[in-house]
Amino acid sequence: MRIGVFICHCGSNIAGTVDCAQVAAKAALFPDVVYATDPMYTCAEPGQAAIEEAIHSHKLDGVVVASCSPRMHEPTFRKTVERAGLNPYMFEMANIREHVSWIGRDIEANTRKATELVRLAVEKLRHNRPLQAQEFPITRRVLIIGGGVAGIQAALDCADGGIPVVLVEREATIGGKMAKLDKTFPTVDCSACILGPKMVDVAQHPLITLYAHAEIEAISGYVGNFSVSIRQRTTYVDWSKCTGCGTCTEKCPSKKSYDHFNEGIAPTTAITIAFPQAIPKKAVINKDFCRQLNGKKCAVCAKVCPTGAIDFAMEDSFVTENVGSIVVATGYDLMDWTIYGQYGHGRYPDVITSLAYERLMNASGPTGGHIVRPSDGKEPKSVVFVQCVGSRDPAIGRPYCSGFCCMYTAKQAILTKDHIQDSQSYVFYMDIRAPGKMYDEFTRRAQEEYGTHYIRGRVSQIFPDGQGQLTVLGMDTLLGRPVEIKADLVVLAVGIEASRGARELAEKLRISYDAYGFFLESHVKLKPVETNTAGVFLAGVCQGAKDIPASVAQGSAAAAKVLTLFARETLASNPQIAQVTAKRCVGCGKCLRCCPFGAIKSSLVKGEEKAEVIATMCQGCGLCTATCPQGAIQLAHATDDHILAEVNALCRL
Amino acid sequence: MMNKTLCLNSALPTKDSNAPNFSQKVAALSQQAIHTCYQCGNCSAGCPAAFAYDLQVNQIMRAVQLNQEDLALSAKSLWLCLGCATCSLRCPNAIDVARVMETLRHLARQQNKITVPVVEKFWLSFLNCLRAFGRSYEIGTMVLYMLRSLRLTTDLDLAPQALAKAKLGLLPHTHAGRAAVGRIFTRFAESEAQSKRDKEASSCN
Amino acid sequence: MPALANNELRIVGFLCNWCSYGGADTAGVARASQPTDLRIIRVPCSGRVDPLFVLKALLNGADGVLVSGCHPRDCHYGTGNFYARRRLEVLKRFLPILGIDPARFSYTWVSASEGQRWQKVVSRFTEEIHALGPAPRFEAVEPLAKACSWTQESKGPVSVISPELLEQLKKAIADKLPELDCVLGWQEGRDLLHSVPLFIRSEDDLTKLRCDATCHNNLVRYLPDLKGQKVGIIVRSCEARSVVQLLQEGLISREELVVFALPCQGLLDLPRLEEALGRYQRLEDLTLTETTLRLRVDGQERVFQTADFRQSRCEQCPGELPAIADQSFGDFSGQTASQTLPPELAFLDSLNLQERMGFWRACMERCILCHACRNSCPMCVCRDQCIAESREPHWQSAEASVKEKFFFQIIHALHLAGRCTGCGECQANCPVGLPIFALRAHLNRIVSELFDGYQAGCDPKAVPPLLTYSQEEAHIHERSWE
Amino acid sequence: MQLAYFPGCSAKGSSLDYELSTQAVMAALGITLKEIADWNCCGSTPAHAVSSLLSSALCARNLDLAARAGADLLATPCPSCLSNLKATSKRLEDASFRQKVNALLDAPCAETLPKTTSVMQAMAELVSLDELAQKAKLSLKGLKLVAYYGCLMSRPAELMQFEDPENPMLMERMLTALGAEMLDFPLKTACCGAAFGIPQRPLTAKNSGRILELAANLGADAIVTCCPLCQMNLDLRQAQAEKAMGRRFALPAPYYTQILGLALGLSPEDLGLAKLVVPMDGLLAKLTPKQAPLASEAPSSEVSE
Repeated sequence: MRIGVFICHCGSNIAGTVDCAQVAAKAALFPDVVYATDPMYTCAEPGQAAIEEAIHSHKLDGVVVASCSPRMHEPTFRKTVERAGLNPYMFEMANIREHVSWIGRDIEANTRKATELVRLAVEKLRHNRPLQAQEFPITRRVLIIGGGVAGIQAALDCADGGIPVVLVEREATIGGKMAKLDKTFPTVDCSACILGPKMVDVAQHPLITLYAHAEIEAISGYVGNFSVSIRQRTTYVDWSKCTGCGTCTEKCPSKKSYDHFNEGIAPTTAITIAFPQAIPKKAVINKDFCRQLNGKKCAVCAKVCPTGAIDFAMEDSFVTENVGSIVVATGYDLMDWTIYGQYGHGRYPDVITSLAYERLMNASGPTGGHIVRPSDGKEPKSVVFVQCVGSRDPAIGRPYCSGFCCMYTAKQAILTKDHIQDSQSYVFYMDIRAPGKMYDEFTRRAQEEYGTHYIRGRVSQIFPDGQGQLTVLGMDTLLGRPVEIKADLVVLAVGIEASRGARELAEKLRISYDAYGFFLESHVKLKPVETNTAGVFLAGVCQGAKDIPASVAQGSAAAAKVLTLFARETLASNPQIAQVTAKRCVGCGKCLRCCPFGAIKSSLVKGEEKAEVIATMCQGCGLCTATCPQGAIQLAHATDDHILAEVNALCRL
Repeated sequence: MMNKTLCLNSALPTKDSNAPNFSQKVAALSQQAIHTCYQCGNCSAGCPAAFAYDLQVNQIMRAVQLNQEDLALSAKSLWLCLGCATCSLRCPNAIDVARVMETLRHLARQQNKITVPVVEKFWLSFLNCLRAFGRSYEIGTMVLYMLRSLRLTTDLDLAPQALAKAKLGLLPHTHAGRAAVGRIFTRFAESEAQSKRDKEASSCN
Repeated sequence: MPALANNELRIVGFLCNWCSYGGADTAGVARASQPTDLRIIRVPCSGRVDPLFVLKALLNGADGVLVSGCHPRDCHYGTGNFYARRRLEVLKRFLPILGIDPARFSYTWVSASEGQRWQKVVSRFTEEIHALGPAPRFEAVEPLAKACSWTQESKGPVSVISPELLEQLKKAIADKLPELDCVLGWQEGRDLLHSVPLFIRSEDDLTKLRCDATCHNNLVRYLPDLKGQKVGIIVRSCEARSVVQLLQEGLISREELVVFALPCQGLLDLPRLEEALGRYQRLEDLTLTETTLRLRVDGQERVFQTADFRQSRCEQCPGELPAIADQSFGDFSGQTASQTLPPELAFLDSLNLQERMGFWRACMERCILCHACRNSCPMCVCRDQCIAESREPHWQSAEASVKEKFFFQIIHALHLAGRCTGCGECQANCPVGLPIFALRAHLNRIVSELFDGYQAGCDPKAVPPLLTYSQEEAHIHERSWE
Repeated sequence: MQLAYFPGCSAKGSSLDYELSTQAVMAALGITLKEIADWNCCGSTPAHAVSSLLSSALCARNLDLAARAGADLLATPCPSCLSNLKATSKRLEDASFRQKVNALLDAPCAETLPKTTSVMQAMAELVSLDELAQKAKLSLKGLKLVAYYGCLMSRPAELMQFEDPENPMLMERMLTALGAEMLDFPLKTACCGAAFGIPQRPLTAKNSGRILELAANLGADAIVTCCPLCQMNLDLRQAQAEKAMGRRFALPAPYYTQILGLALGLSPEDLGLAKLVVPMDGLLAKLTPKQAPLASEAPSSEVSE
C-alpha cells in the first residue's frame, strides 16, 4: 500500500501546541507511508487540491489526514480522495485538534500524542478495503411531529414542494403556543390573524394528512424508510361526523373542567372545542370531568349532537404510516414555577404566568380581552412583571436563558397600557436581551412611550399584604436600593423547558438531547437543523429557545432539508455495514438475537443455516461483530482486525 | 469613601506571585463561588437590614469580585447583617451569601476595621459574661454593654415591663461548667494571639 | 491533573462515535484542558466493544482502558449500550481473577453535549491510573510456583448403576434404536478405569455400554457435529445442562434428539486416582460400590474409599435434572445440591492480585497449547473457526509466549460467560493439570451475582444474559465521577 | 418516652415561660425531657460573629456532654441554639477543624456525637396529630392565628432540614388539628431583627413591625412563636415596633407551647402566661370546651366521668 499523510496546522489551532512538521517527519517512517507533509489548512481549497495532487504524483492508494474531528470533515475529505480517483473509504482521519491541541498546552506531550494518533490511523488504513455504496429506494413522504408554528411552516413548505406530509399533533388543535398569544412582538400584530390562515392552509392542503389529539407510539426503520406507529388518543367524539357546531359545548352541564388552552384562568366545559379558529374544529371530551364517563347519568352532549358523533365507548386506535424523513417540532412547555415558595408556590391567584396573561388579554379568551384580576375580577392598575422566573437560575438547575421573555414582557407592558390607560407597569429584569431586528427599539418604546418602569434586579418575595394588594420586594441594583411595590397583579415571565415527553420521543427517534431535554443538533453552527440520525430534522424550540421568526425560519430550513433528501429517487446506503464470512458462521443465531434493526436473517447455504446481512437495513453499529464468537460477521472498516490494529498500534511498543 | 472613583488596576494580579487575591481568599474562606454572582440583586431585595446598610449586599459581593478589599471590609453593613440567611436561601447561583458576609466580618475584625463599634461592643459584652459565668447573663451583658457603649439609657423604656414580668434573671446561673467554659475562652485567646504572632512573623520575612 | 510530560501512562479509550466521541469533541471545542495520556479509538457504538479488545490492550501494555458510550436509553442504535453495559460489567468483575486490578478498566456514559463531564471523566480516570502507577506486565511478573489444591472434603457417594437398571436402559435404547442414527454412551477404554465415548449404532454395540462413575466424558460435545441426524444420548445432570444450553443457542434441535436420563451421585476423579495408584501394568478387575472401589492391579488388591476420590465438580452440582428427559431410569431423589465454592476458585480467591498474576504466569509456562481444554468443552461450538487460530480476524499471533497462551485462556473463558454449565471437562482433560476451571467458575459466579442467580443450562427457554439486556439493571450501578 | 434536652440560656431567663410551657406540654404528652447536666451557653450570635472556632468549641462541649450521657438525639426549644449545634456538627466532619476544636476543650470530644433537633420536630415525630387532638381538652375553634417561625428554624435550609424553607407548615398542622384557623402568613420565616434590639434598635423595630403589621392586617388574634428572641422582639419590644410603624397592634405573641398547653387543658400558671407582655385575655375568652366525640368515635377504653 502507498499511503500519504497530511498533518494540518489549522492555522495556529493545531500548530500552536503541536509540532506538525515533526509529526509529519515521524509519520513518513511508518509502514506503507510514502509521503507525509504538513499543510496550513488541509480543508481549504488549496489544501484539498494538494491532496489530489499528491495522490496522482505519489501514486497513493490511501490517505490519512490529521486535523479536526472526523465528525466535522470526514465527508469533506472522502469526497476529495474520490475526486482523485480513490475509493472514498481508503481514507482515515486522526483528530489532533479537539482531542489534542485544544485540550493541552504541553507541546512535547501533544506532539507525541498526535504522532501516535496518526500511527493509529495509518495502521487502521492499512486494513481498509474499497467499499461500494448500494442504492436503495426511498419513501418520499415526511412525518412532522408537532403542529406549532414551526411544524406548520415545515408541513406547508414540504407539501408545496410536492411531498406528502403526515402531521401529528398531540393537542386537539394545531397552532401550538402561538395560537394562544394575543399579539406578537415587535409589530404588535394579532397572532391569530397571521397564524390563522396558515392553519387553514394545513387543513385544506391535499398533500397534508393531519392527526390531531395523537401521539407517536413507536418508530422503526432508517433514513428513507421509517415506519411510524401513531396512537390516535380517544376523543369520545367521532370526528368523521363532528361538524364543530359547538352545540355540545353550550349544553354540557359539567362546567368545572380545567381549560388547558386558556391556561386555567377560567373553567370550561367537559366537552370542548379549544378555540373558535381551532384546526381541526372538532369537539373533545375531557375524561376527567365528563359526568357520563365518571359513572354518572348525563350524556347531554350525545342527546344534543345533531350528527350523533358522541361515542363514549371509543378507545385509542393505532395507525401506521411509512415515511422517508421526519421533522421534529415539538416545541416547549413552561417550567413548573410553583417550586418558588417565595412567589407563593402558586397559591396567590393574582400571581400568574405570562402565557395566562396572554389569554387574559386575548379577545377570544375567557374574559373577552378584558384584563381583570383572577381573584376579584377587578381591573388592575399596578402591574408588576417579573422576568427570569425559572431562567438563568442555576440554583434550580436551569442556567439557560429562555430567549424570548424580554421581548414579550415589553409587549405585555405596552398592551397593558393600551388596555388600561391609567395603569402603571413595572418590569423587574436582569438584562434586556433584544438583539433581533427592531427588537431593542421595541423595548425602548415600552419605556419611553408607555412609561413602563424597568427596574434592574430580581424579586426576592411576593406576598399578599392583607389589604387586597400584593407586596413585591425587589432590588433596584442601579439605584443600590431595595424597592417595594404594591401590585394588583403580578405576571411571571416563566422560563421554558423542553416539551413534556421530549426525552421519551428522543429515545424513539434515536436522537440526542441536552441536559434540559432540548434535542441536540448535529453541529451547533453548521448543522443546526440536522440530528445525528440521518433523515431526522429539527425545527423550532424543541432544539433550543427561539422566537417566532426563528422558529418559522427553522421550519422552512427543515423542509428544505427534507426536499433536498427527496430530490433523488434512491439513497446511497452506508457501505460500512456488517458482512458474514459464511465459512466461519456456525449458524448459532446470536447475531440475529442482538441486532437492533432486524437486519440479519438466517438463510440456508449448502444446506446449513448461516447468517445473512440485509444490506439496506444494517446501520453499522457492530453489535453483531462483538457478539459473534467466531468472528464470522465483521463490520466493514471496524472489523476485529481494524480495531486490533489500532490497539496494537497503541499498546505494542 | 463611597463616592471615590475606584482604581481597578491596583488589583491586577502580579505575575510572579502565587498569593491568592482578595476575591480568591474570601472564596476559599467562605467556600463559596464568589465569581458566579451575576448581580441580580436578589440578596439585597430580600435583606431585612438593607434599609440600614451603607453598601448593599450585592454591592459588597461586587466589591469582593473586583478585589476592593478596603471597600468591602469597611462597609458598616457587615456589622448590621442580621445573619438571617434570606439572601442565601434565594440566591439563584446558590451562593451562601450570609456565609460570605460572616467571612468578611471575621476579616474586618482581624484588620481592626470595626465600623459599627456598638455592635461589636454588644457581642464582646455578651462573650465576657459568658466567659465569666458559662451561660449568658442578660443583666450582666446589658450593664457591661451600657458601660462600654456609654449608652446608659439603652432599653430603659422596657425596664419596668421586663422587671415586672421577671423577664431577666437578676443573678447569673450557677453551674459547674463555668470553669470549663472559662478555659475554652482562655485557650481560644491564646490560639488567636499565636496566629497573630505567626502572621506578623511571616509578613516580616 | 496535568500529567507530567515524561510521566505519561498508556491509557486507551474506546469511544462511541455518536455520543462520547462527540462529547470529547465538545470538550475540545470548549478548550477544556485534560491530561494527555488518553488515546482514543473511535468505534461506532459501545456495543461494538468486544471485551477481548480491552483485555488485549491490558495484556499488551495498556495501564488503563476506558470505554464510553451514549447514556442508557440514548443509544444511537437503540440498544447497543444496553448490551455493552452487561458485557463490560462482567469484564470488570472478571479482571481480578486474572490478577489485573479492576480499577484499570472503567466504562461510563457521556453524551455529545457533555463536554464538561468528559473532562471530568478523563481527568478522574487518568488521576486514578496514575495513582495505581504503571501496570505490571504479565510476561515480566515473578512466576508464583504454588500448588493449587484440588482436593475437597467430599460428602457424597459416587454413581453406581445396578445391573438391573443398566438392562432396563439397554432395552429402552434397543427399542428406540430403529428410529435413530445412533445413541451416545460410554464404553471401556484402555482399561476398566478409563472410559471412552460409545456410538451405539446396532444392538451389538449395546453390549459394550457402561454408565458408572468412571464414565466422565461429556458426550454433549459430539452433538452439534451430529446435527441433521436423529440421535439419542444418555445424560446425567451435567450432560443434561450442556444439552439445555445448546438447545437454548439453537445449535442442536430438540426434534432430532432422544434423551435417556440417569441419576448420578458423583463421578470419580481419575487424575487423582491415577496419582494414588502410581504406575501399573495391568488393571485386572474393578468392583465399584457407592462407597468403595476395589481394584486388582498387577495381581494386587487395592481398595479406595470413593468419597476420597469424588470429583470436586460433583460438590457444586446443582443436582436437579433439567426437565428435558424423554425417558428416565432409576431414582433421582438422591441428587442434592451442595453448592460449595470450587477448590480452584477458593484457592485463587485466597491470593492477592499480584500473586494471582504470578500464579497464572507460572501456569502458562507449563501450558503446551494443546487446546485439549477447548476440544473437550461441550460449549466450544466454533470448532475449526476458533478465533485463536484464525488469520482473519487475527486475534492471536502464532508465537507460543506466556502472554499469547494466557490470552487463549481468556478467549475461551470469556466466550463461555453466561454459557458454561460447569462440567469441568476443560480442566479434567488438561494434560499438565492447570486449574483453568477457576476462570469459568469465577465467571459463573459473576453472572449469578449480576443476573439474579442465573445458571447456564437450567432452563431451555431462558435467554442467556449476555444476549439480552434490561433497561434498568438491578445489580449494575454506574459509578459516579464526582 | 425520654428525650435528651438542651434548654438554652433564655429558658432560665427571658423565656422562662417558654421553658415552663415546653416542660408542661411535653409532660402532658408523656415525654420526659432529660436536661443534660452542666451544659453551657451555645455562644449565640456573638460567638460565631467573632469566630466559628469559638462558637463550635462552646457547642462541642455540650454535644460531648450529651454523647457521654448516652444520648443519640438532643432536642432544644431554641432555634438559635439548634442552629449553632447543627453548624458545629457539620463543621466537625472536617478532621482538621475537629482537631482545632479539640485543642480548645479540656478533653477531645466524643467521636460520635448525638444528632440534634428542635423540641417541635421531636414532638411531631413522637406524637401524631391524631393523638394530639385526642389529648386536647379545649378547642381552639374560632381562633384565627398566624404561625411565625423566624429565620433560624429553617435557614440555612441544607443545615436545618426543616420543612419547606419558604413555607414551613408544622405549627399550622398542629394547631389546625386542635381546631384553630391558621391564616396563610407569607412573612412566617422573615427576620424579626434578631439581637439587634439592643445595639441597633431601628433594625429590630422595623422588621418586627413589618411582621406584626401583616399579622394585624390579616386579622390574626395572635402571632404564635417558637423562638425566644423572636418572641421577645414581638412581645416585649412590641411597643418599640408600634412606635416605628406608627400604629398600634396589641397582638399577643405567645409561644406555640403555650397555645398547645391551653388546648391540652393546662393552667395559665403552668404555662407562664403571666409573663407575656401583651396579654392574651381576649384570646383565652374564646377557648371552648372540646365537643365530646360522638359515641361511636369514643375510644372504648375511655372512662366516662
